[in-house]
Parts: sequence; C-alpha cells; structure tokens
Amino acid sequence: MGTDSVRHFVIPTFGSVLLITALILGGMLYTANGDSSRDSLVTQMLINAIIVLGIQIYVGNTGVLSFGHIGFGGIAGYTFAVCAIAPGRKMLQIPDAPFGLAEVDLTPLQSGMVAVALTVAVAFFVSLALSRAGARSGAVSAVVITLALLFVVHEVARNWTDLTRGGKIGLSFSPFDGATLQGKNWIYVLLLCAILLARLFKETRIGRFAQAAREDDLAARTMGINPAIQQMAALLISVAVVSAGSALRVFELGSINPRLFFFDYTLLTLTMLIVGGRNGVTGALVGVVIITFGSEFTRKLAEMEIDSLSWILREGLTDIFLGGAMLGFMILRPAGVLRDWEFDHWLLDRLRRCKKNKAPEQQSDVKKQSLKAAKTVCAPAVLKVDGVTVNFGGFRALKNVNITASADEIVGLIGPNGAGKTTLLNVITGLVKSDSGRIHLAEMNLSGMPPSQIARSGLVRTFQNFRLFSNLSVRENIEAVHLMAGQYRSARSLPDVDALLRQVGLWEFQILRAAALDYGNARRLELARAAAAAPDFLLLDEPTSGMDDKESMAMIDQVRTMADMVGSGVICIDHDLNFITGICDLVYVLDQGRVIASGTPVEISANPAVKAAYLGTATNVS
Amino acid sequence: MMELIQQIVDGLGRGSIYALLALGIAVIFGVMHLVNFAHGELITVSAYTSYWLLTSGFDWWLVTLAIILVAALTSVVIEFVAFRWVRGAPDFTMLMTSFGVHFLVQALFVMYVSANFRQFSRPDWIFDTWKIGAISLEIYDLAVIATTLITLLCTYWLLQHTMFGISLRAAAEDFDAARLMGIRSNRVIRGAFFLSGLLAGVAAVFWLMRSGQAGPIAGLNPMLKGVLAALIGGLGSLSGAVLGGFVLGLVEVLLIARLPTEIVGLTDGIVFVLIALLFVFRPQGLITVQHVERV
Amino acid sequence: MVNRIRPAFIEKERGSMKQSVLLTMFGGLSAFLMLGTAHAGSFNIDAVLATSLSACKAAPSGTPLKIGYAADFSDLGGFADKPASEAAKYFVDLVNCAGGVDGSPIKLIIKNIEGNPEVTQRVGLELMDAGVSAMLGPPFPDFGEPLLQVTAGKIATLFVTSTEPMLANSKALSYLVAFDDTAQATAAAKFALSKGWKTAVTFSAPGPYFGYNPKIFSKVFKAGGGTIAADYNFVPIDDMDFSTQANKMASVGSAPDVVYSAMLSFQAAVLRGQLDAAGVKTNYLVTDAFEATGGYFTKGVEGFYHTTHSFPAAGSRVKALADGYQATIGAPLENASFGGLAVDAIAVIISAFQSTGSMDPKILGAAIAKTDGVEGATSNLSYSGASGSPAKPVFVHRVVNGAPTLAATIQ
Amino acid sequence: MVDEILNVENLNTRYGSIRAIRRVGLTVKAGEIVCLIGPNGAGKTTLLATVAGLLNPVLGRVVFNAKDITGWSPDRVLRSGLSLVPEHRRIFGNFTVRENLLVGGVTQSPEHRENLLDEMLTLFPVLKEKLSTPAGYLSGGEAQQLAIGRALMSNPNMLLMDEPSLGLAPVLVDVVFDLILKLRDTGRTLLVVEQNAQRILDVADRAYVMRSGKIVVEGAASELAGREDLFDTYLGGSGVAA
Repeated sequence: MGTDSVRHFVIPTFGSVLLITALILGGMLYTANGDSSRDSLVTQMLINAIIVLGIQIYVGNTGVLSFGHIGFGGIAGYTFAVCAIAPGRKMLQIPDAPFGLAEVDLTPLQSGMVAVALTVAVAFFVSLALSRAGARSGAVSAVVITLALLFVVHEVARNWTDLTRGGKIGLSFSPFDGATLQGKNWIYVLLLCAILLARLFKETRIGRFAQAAREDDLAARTMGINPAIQQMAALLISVAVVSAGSALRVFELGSINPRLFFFDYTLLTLTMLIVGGRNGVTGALVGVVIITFGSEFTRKLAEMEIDSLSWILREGLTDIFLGGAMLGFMILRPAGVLRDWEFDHWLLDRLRRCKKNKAPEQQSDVKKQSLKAAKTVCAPAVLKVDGVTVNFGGFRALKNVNITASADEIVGLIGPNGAGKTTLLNVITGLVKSDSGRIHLAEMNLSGMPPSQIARSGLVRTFQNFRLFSNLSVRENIEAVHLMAGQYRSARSLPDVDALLRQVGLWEFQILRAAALDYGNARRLELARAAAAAPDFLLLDEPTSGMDDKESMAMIDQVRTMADMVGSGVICIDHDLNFITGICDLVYVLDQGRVIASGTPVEISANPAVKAAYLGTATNVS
Repeated sequence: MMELIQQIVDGLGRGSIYALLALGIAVIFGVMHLVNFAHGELITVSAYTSYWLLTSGFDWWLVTLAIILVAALTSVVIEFVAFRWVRGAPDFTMLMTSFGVHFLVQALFVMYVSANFRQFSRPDWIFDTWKIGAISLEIYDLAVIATTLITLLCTYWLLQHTMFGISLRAAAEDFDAARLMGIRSNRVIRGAFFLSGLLAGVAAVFWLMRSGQAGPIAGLNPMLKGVLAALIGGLGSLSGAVLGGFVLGLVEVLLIARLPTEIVGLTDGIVFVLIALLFVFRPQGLITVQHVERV
Repeated sequence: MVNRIRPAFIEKERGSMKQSVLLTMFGGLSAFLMLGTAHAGSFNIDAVLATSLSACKAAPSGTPLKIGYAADFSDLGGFADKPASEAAKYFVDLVNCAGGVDGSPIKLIIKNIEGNPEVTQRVGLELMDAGVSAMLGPPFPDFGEPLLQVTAGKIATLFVTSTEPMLANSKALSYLVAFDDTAQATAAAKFALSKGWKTAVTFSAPGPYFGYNPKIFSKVFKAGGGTIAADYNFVPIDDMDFSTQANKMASVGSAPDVVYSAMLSFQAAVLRGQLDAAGVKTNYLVTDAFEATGGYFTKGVEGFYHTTHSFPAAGSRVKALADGYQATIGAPLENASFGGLAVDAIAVIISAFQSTGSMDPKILGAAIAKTDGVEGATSNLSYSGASGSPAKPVFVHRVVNGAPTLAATIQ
Repeated sequence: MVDEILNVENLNTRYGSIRAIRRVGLTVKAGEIVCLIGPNGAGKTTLLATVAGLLNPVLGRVVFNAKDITGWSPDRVLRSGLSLVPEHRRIFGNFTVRENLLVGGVTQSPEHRENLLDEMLTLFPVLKEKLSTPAGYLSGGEAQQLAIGRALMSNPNMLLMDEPSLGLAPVLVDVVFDLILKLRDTGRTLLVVEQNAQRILDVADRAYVMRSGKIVVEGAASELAGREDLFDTYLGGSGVAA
C-alpha cells in the first residue's frame, strides 16, 4: 500500500508542484523586462491552462469529445459577472435584471463559488442526458449534445438582454474599481488546484475506470466497470475546474459577452489540448504553452513590415497558424506532442533507476498465494446455463443449451467454428440477450443483467480478438480491474497485482503500453486482467489461439495457477485438444448451436460424433 | 389552415437547401465516417466565385454552372490536401481535421481577399410570386423545391443505377469488401467528395441567389444547417439526411411563425435543444443505420 | 476656397496619368499657398486634405505625437477598421507632409487585435508601453470593453466607427467619433415624421444596435404622433428568408408608411423583395449598415433611405479625402465614411493636443471632453456637454438610380 | 515453373503488434484445388487477407501469375485475376442480389458484366428468383452462393475462399462443395480455407495444415485424408512429420 500511495499520490503531487513552479518561473523570466503586455500574455496563458486542464479531465480520461465545456464556461462567466459587478454599475447596464439580480453584491470569491456551484448543477443534468445517449469514445451523440449546449448558451446570452445585455456588448466591470486581478496569487492557487485535480484524478479509481472505458468500452463493461458513472463524475469535476477558470477569465478581461465563450474559444482550447496530447496533464500544459507562444510569435511576425514577405506577413496569419497546427497535428501526430507522457512518471522512473544502481533490488520470491483454502469453507459456486436459445434473424445460433459448471473445476467448451461457443459466452456475460432460458450463478439469476453487473457478480471473460486497454500500461490494465474488484468483490480475498504480473511473466513489461505486447504476452495479460477481478468463474475465449505448442502447454499451468490464486472456476473455449485434455475436468461439445456431447476429455476424444463434428464427415449429426 | 399550408410551402423551400447540404455531408460520412465541418467552405468559395463573376458582368446562368463546378472541384481539392491523410483515423481525428480546414480556408480569405462582405446582384425573378387564393407562392421557393427534387432524383438514379453509385454505396456499407470487389478506394472517396461538392454547389446557387453576399464566414451558417439536418437524419443514411433537411426547414419556419415575438430570436437555440433531445432519446437519429460489432 | 473647387476638378481629370501628375503638382502648390495664408502653428484640415505627398514641407523636428490604433482586421471588424486604418495612415502622412502639428510630426502605430479580446488587451498595453498619447479603438464593444479595462481611464480611446452609446464615457476617457445610436435613431424618427409618415413597422433583434435603434426610433416616433404597427424579430446577418414575416404583414391588409430596421443591406434587400412580392408597398428607412456593406449597387435597395455618417457631396471634406486617397494610392478608399471617421478621430486628438500643448495621455484625454467644433472630415464634432458622444449631424441618404443622394441633414 | 499460378514465399504478417503468420510459404498450381486447414487462430484468414492485399506483409513475397503482387492494394490484386470470397461472406445486406453481383463486376466492361451476370444466374439458379431481394434477407446458403457468384463476377483466374461452409446446414454444405468442384471444372484455381477438414480433403488436390501462424503439414489431400492422426494434429497434436 505504501508504494502504491507513493506512486499514485506523492509523486504526482510532487510532479505537479514542479510543473507549476516551472510555469511560474518561465513566466517570470519571460516578463522580466517589465513589458506589461508580456505580463498580460502570461496571465492569460495561465488562465487558459486552467480551462484546458478542466477540459482534459473529461476529454482525456473518457475519450468523449466535448464541444460543450466552453458553454459551461459561458454559464459560469455570466453568473460570475452578474454576481460580482457592483450594483451601481449593474443599474446602468442591466437595470431590469430578473430576480433582483441587479442588487446582488458579492465579492469575487463568493461570486466564483456561486458560478461553480450553479454550473456544476447544470452539468449534472447534462451528464444524465449524455449517459442516456450512450456517450462514449468516438460517439457522435456526445458531440451533438455538447455542441447543442454551446449554441444554446450562446443564443440565450444573446437574447436574454435583461440579464446579459445581449450580443456584441455584454457586461463589464468598472475599469476604475480595480476589477482586474490584483497580483496573480489567485491564478497560481487555482492553477495548482487544477493541475493537482487533473493529475490526481487520473490516478483515482474513477479516473482509472474512465480511462479503461475510453480504451475499450465493451471490455470495461465486461470487467465490471460501468462507464456512465465515471463519465458523470469526470464531467462534474472537469466542469467545476472549467467554471473556476472561466470566472477568472471574465475577471481578468473585466467584461463578458456571448462571443467570449463560443466557437473560437472552443476551438482554441481544443487545439491546445490536442497539440500537447489530450490524454496527459503534462501534455495539456505543453499544448497551452506551444499554442500561446506560437500564436504570439505569429502575431508579432504579422506585424513586421518586410516588403518582400508582405504576402504572408499580414492579418490572418495567426489563424493560419492555429488552423495549420490543428491540421498538421491531426495528420502527423494525432495523439499530440507528448501523447500521455507524464512528467512524474518519468521522474519516478528516474528515481527507481537511481535506487537500482545503489542497491540491487532483492529478487522477491513470489509466494503463490492460494486462496482456495479460504474458500473451501463454503461450497463452491455453481454456474448453470439452463435451456438457452438465441436467434439471430432467422439463424438459430443456440438451441436449448444446458451447461453446469462448478467453481472448483475447469470446464472446456469445444466445437467447430460457428458452433456457437462464443455466442454462449456472450450470452453468459450479458453481451447478447437470449431468447429463452436462464443463467444462474449460485442462487442469483443473471439473465437480463447488464454486463458490468454480471462481471461484479463474479463472471469475467477474455476475448478471442484481444480487447486490452491498449494505451494503458500492462500494469494499469490489471490495476483498473483490480480496483473494480476492490470495490465490488471485497468479500473475497483479492489477488495481489504484483503477484499476478509475476505469475504471467509480465513483470518485466509492466510499464510497457499494452498495445506493444506480442501475441502470447497479450493473451497472458488478458488472463491476468480477468483474474484480477477475483471472479467466481474465469471465462476464457481461445486462450491459446495463435500460440505455439510450447506456449500452449505453458498456458495450462498458467490458467491453473491463476484459477488457484483467485479461487475461481474456469470455463474455457479452445480448439487445441491437447490443451483441453490437459486442463479440463469436464468438456462440453457444441455443434450447430447445441450440445452434442459432454464428459471427461478422455470420453470426448473417443466419441465419434465429436470427431465427425470437427472434421465434418458424412456422419455429421444433424 | 391557409396559414399552415403557407408555412409548409415556406418550410419546404428552406428545407430543400438543407436537404442538399445534408445529403452531401451524409455521402461523405458514409464512405469515410467523417462529419465534415468544412462543408460550408464550399459555399464560401462559391460565394466569392459568384461575386467575381457577377461583378465582371457574367450572367447568372453562367454563374450557376461555375458555382456548381467550383464547389465540386474545391471539395475534391480539400480531400486531396487534408482528408486523404487521415483516412481510417479515429472519428476524433477526422472531426478536428475538418475544423482545421474550416479555420484555414476562412483565414485565407481574410488574408488574401477581405474581411468585408462583398455584395453582388441577385437575379431579377428572385422575389416574384404567384398568388393562389390566400397563398403566395414564391417562384424562388418553387424553383428551389423543383430543382432539389430533380437533383435528388438524379442523385438517386446515380446511386442506384450507375456503377459509380453502386460502388459508392458498397464502399459506404463495407469498405474492405468493396475493395475486394475491385473498387478503388481513392477513386470512390474522390467521387464521394465530388458528388458532395456538386450537391453543395446546387445548394450554394440558391443560397447565394438569396443572400447576395460573400464573406469569409459566408459558409458557416449553411454548414451548421447541413450538419444538423444530417444529424437529425442519422448521418449514415442518405434518405435520412434528405428527410432531416426537410424536417429542419419545417421546424424552423413553424417556430418563427408560431413563437411569441419576444423569444423568436431563440429559434436556433430551440432547434438545438430539440436536436439534443432527439439524440438523448434516439442516439441514432430519425433513421437508424445498423452497425454490427463483432466480439 | 481653392480646395472647394478641387474635387470637381479631379472628377473631370481622373484617368489620365499625365494630368494626374499635373494635378498633384497643382495640389501641392495650392496647399503651399493656403498654408502660407494660415496662422502659423494652427492646424487646418482643409489644407491638410489638399496637401500633395509629392511636395512635402521639411519634416517637422519636434517630439512626435504618438497615436495608437487598436484595429480589428479579422472577419468581425475588418470591414470597418481596414478602410478606416488605410485612411488614417494616409491622413497622418498628409499631416506630416504639411509640416506636422505645432512642429511635431504624428506617429501612427496600428496594431491588429485579431478579433480576440485577449489580444485586444495586450495590444492596448503594448500601445501604452509604446508611449502613445491617445488611441483609436475597434468598431465593436465586445473588444472595446476589454480594451477599456486596460486603459482604465489613463489614456483616451476614440472608437472610430462604433455607434454604441454605452462605450461613450468621458470619465473613462472613452469617446465615440460617430454619433451614437440614440442620436441616429432619434434623427431617423424625426426624418420619418417630417416626411409625414404615420405608421411604422420595425424589425429588430435583441441587444444593442439591432435592437436598440428600433427601440429609440419607436419611442421618438410615438412621441411625435406616429404609431408602431408591429415589431418583427429577425436574426441579424444570418436570416435570408423573411417570407414568414412578409406573409404576416400582408395578411394585416394595410401596409405601413415605413419599415424601420438596423439590418444589413443584403438582408434589407431580401426583406424588401419579399414584401414587394407579398404586395406590401412601403418606404424603407435603415441605419448606416448600408455603407458598412457597400450595398448601393444591388438592385434591391432602390429608393431606400438610410441614416449615415457622411455624404460625399461635391466639395465636402469626405470627398476630398476619398479623391486624394485614390489619386495618391491608386485604388479607391474602400469606405469613405469609415475613412472619414478615422480622420475625425485624429483631428479630435490634434485639436486636444493643440489646446493643451501636452502629450500626456491623461491631460490630452481629459481635454477632448472640452473640445468644441472640431473640424473633422465627416462634419464638425463637439464633445462639451455630452458624455463622450460627439454632437454632429446625421445624414439621410436616399438611393436613386443606384447611387446615393442626400435627402436630409439632421442636426 | 509455368503452371505455378500462386507462389507465397516466406510471408510474415503482423496484426497490430502481433505477428499473426510467420515464414509461411505455399504454392498453388494452375487448375488445382488446394485447401488450407487448421485450428482457429492459426493464421489462415490472415494469410488469405495478406494475399488479397487487405493486410501488408512485413516480410516475404506473393507472386501471382509471374507478377510480384506483394503489397498491392486489394483492387489491384483483383484486377490481376485473383479474387477473395471473404470470411462471413461480407455481402452487402442493403443491396439487392442483382446489385451485389454488379458490384462484383465493377472491373468489367458493361457488356461483359451483363454476360457474366447471365452466366452467374445459370450457375446459381437460386439467385435468379431473388434478383431484386435485398441480400440481407437471403438464407445462409443463398448468401454463400451470392458471395461466390459476386467474386466470380470479376472473372478471376483464381479464387480464394475463406470458410465457405461456415454456418451452413449439411445439405447446403454439399451444395458448396459441389460448387467448388464445378468451379475447378471451369478451369479456375482454388485456394480454400475450410473448417470442415474431411469434406475439403475429399475434393482438394493438395492440402496445407497451419498451426500457430506456421505451416506444419503439407501433402496430397488423399494422403492426409487417410491419416488417422490428422484429428490430433489438427487439434493440437505435436505434429506429424510432413
């Protein structure tokens, strides 16, 4: 636990503090010549950084592209302005403000808090709508709903003139009462909060779940993660940060109008986020710095008067830079400069390496934890598939399938291609609805439950074509599921992440991106990831496909030890009869959607019907 | 009753243009899975083309042809310059690419033409009307509706009965299978952009006849309407896009006519709320396109 | 007197290179003669406008009077600030060519705010750091307000082409150069009443300008005995189909005497076309948006009245400016009214400088509020008594045969 | 060798970061039926996809009709006379049967396309009755015939078939295998990936057995069909000496 909190809390916090220190020092260096416009540029950049980090919390972790965050910023900005502008000035600007808002007189701090609270409340309803519409990475519905929010806020701001004074003009603080920020302390404090929130959110359970769902929505759900809740939480936190940043922006500009939080700013902030790398906090900050100084540089360039270059050094150059940056990065490096590289990860890595040089790491012997002993106290759970039938259109994929498996045995499921094995697994894990029949685990009826709940009840699967969380590291893949188990399966003793990693031989590769694994290791990671859920049953879909004989045989051991470690039963689809006979206590044979035989592996290999089904002879059972 | 009929006619006139724009967006979405937010730039380019031609004394008939051609060519050029490099990339990447194109084209016009609106003259018949009882039919509306119907029929014929159309639809349904049949991906995508540009060109002709002005952001509004209509229709579905266009036109007209004056300004906002609600309860749009995910 | 004749002369002679060279020589001579008669140290706008850049006096040696221009060249404000800044540059060249102001040359620093409020503030700060004594501002309050936050009453800002009354605040040293919308709409209503029109229909959109003008118009029109039959809503810039509103108006039966709106010309032309088609024959009175979009030559606006900043009558300073610009630069000034307003702004700053003799932004800025009868290009301007909006006439144009004619000048 | 129509040498293909086939080599002679059998995940489909141009190999070459077609795009491969009937058929469900066939003939001249269409309808009488039915409504057998007919519309010299009998009722499996023989009789070369090993060995001339991305056994089909140990080999036995 100690090393965990170091990795997930202490080092990221330390890294965040270093990052903000670097930003502030860099800013001071840049403004050292006393140029007030440089000073203003740095202030604006830091405020933009807060807003971009806010967006990063949602877009980065969930992978859902949102155009609506600046809309939330607009709500926050107006709320802040209406609350914070002195009543005397409001009487000039919006004397007819509804609800007596013209008389409200709050300090900027209070106004900011009101703005954040109100916006988060709005965000709550938006998040309900988003989850109803099935927002997930790449979903068009999320883009539409968030875009709608942006436009609606803009339209309301333009039309509700009693409150907002309408388009083109908006509300403004008096330029004399020192409305602009006194010193930058507030910005520093808020920026530090934003960095910490964004960085630590990535490490929280919610953040991890959201990232898992970002990488593979379906796999996450079958691992017991319900993305809707994580997305909701991410949205609320991110909107809170964006709102605080937007209030600061309004305070710094001393005025607000509908254009301030509309399309241009949305695209600007998104460009900043994308250029640096949307999945990382360091990336987001680097993007803000690149775009800020890039456009400032092009602006200065455009002001230069060089006759031979006047065809390019002219108005519009900054927009060319922004559009070009967007286009160029999308084409050449869509994941951004830094992808999801984090400064503190790198730091931790360095520290580790130093330590290693000083004192060689003691070779830890993995004690194979056996949880089975603890489990035998109660009777092993039984999974019962009872008369399941599935039709796809006119095609009957499963016909009245009955299968029983006990959590202390390993059950094989074999049959030729197209026999319905994977479909059966899909039905058990809730991905496919059965037309009739029931599935019971112990006394629980699982039929009709969503996949995430089935996984939490103790059935976790692997996939024939891997569905790893490909941009997360090997370790993070396991950790995400392990966290789920910690939350929902705490009644069981949970396997240790380190032990799992060592067991499947991935200890060396733990910081590698899952996408970089080779075939065999990817299969083993899938196995370890499923085991991390501490399930009652591991459902394995072709765990040895694509492996050579040696690897397949090693897999027998690995599956056994895994099942042993977490104390679960196994249901396993495979083609490799050596594997199946080597590992299974009981085998069911499926052909054309029905169970044609069951028995011990020895019985099965002797059964002519099985051979017929496999190799397809004239004696095909029909 | 008469009022309602009048509004339906007005709505169909509006919706026709939206339908053409939406169809162009849906065609590209079909083959590339790209929501083309740069579709409006075709209108912008058309607008400047008409400005230059009309102020140099060319006739509207000629300008009409030129607009359609220029829009189609621009569409192909944009594909060649930008979208061809992000083919097959995640939706996020393609979406942001289209915004990048939108940004760049706009900036180029600010840089090299002018930030100002440019005006050009409309054709003479544009405001003529026929009266039938209490209903006044604008020739323009009739022309729009008729042209749109003819264009849609031609497009339908093209898609249903020519090898190009069949290839396009095949690519939209299963890109890899289409390639296995010998359909050239370059050619079919370029074709889709060309067709999309033609449709945008026809829409641009009518849009510009009425607006009579060119500016760097002349394409923003038509783009938004087109994207919204395509979204209402369900993006992947071509007939859905056309339907979406007409629905959007009708809803707008009815809202403008029926809302109390104080909140008529919110028409666009209300349309957006309606679309958001549609997506909350029917995320696939009005017409659902099946995409099966294999596990 | 000479320069009164000059514009007509230019009209006649335009097109021939040789003659235009002769012309500039003549212009230089006449300017020289005029300055010779003028009181030394004084500033005469007519003389300056008649100066030829090919025959300059010795460069003034005094400390330059620095004027900043936070101009918007983006797609939002470029239509106004592009021609205005061109005219400003040209005018400053003329002033310096004619010997500057009280021995000081004028230095104009133009910076692009890029249609971005953040950049606007930085540009404001950069101009102040550069030591300008006053600055010209962008056309719209959405950038004007952020600019005022950084100038914070320390330096005068003259919004060249804005008509937004809320921007005028002499306490914050924030001034308009054009008349404000209150004056513009009041003049429109007075003009409508003077034409004997009794009923009006307005088209408006919520907010400033598009909403504010019709609001003031209605108030004054009703006070003068007129009736507002209806107010219709429209979406500024984007709306291209008014058939719904047109059919509604047609169903009322009697057409109003006048339709008043602040909509842009290409929209107004559509509205008019559809109203004509629906059988509603009426008069159209619209704001200065016409020249903002240069829409005289479209057929749909024939007969329109509109309120605007200047009229390039023969012999007027605006005409002198436009003609001089064309003769010197070789291309027409894209918008003479906006150009004229920029010249007005510089003239006001010069006048305040001359009255105080100080280049200190605070002293100079405060002096503007007390200036009276400054001779500008569009008209004379007076700030005393007003809170930052100048008192100046509103010109009402009427489009006849595709060209503007002066229908009235309302003080 | 004149009669070698397809020659795959030392082919390696990655699927994402995973090496799905390793050092695969095989040859097919003109007029032959060659089958490729092996367990799921052995890399059979990957091999066909690489030959057809859907995947790019990291190493090795594919020679077809004496032309090196390695790395060609699928449409170019098709134009050179090699057509793939993909796994799960991948027919265009929203298209009519006729349109599906027409898409298959996209590389042909219009007249030739019509001729081929007639030819297909005589070859597949079932399709004739359903010409204007949306292909999504066809039964499994009809759909498989359509998929084969569609591939034949490009008039290929050689046909690659991926699991043609998958998911078909036994009666229809017979139809498909009859068809395979019939196609050979029309002079076409076939490379068939098939789950139903016994059946395909009956009709094929030669066979390759794949496991774990490699070819483990190769030989005359009749010889392999008679081998009792095939069942074990196929299902993961330690392998029979080739």
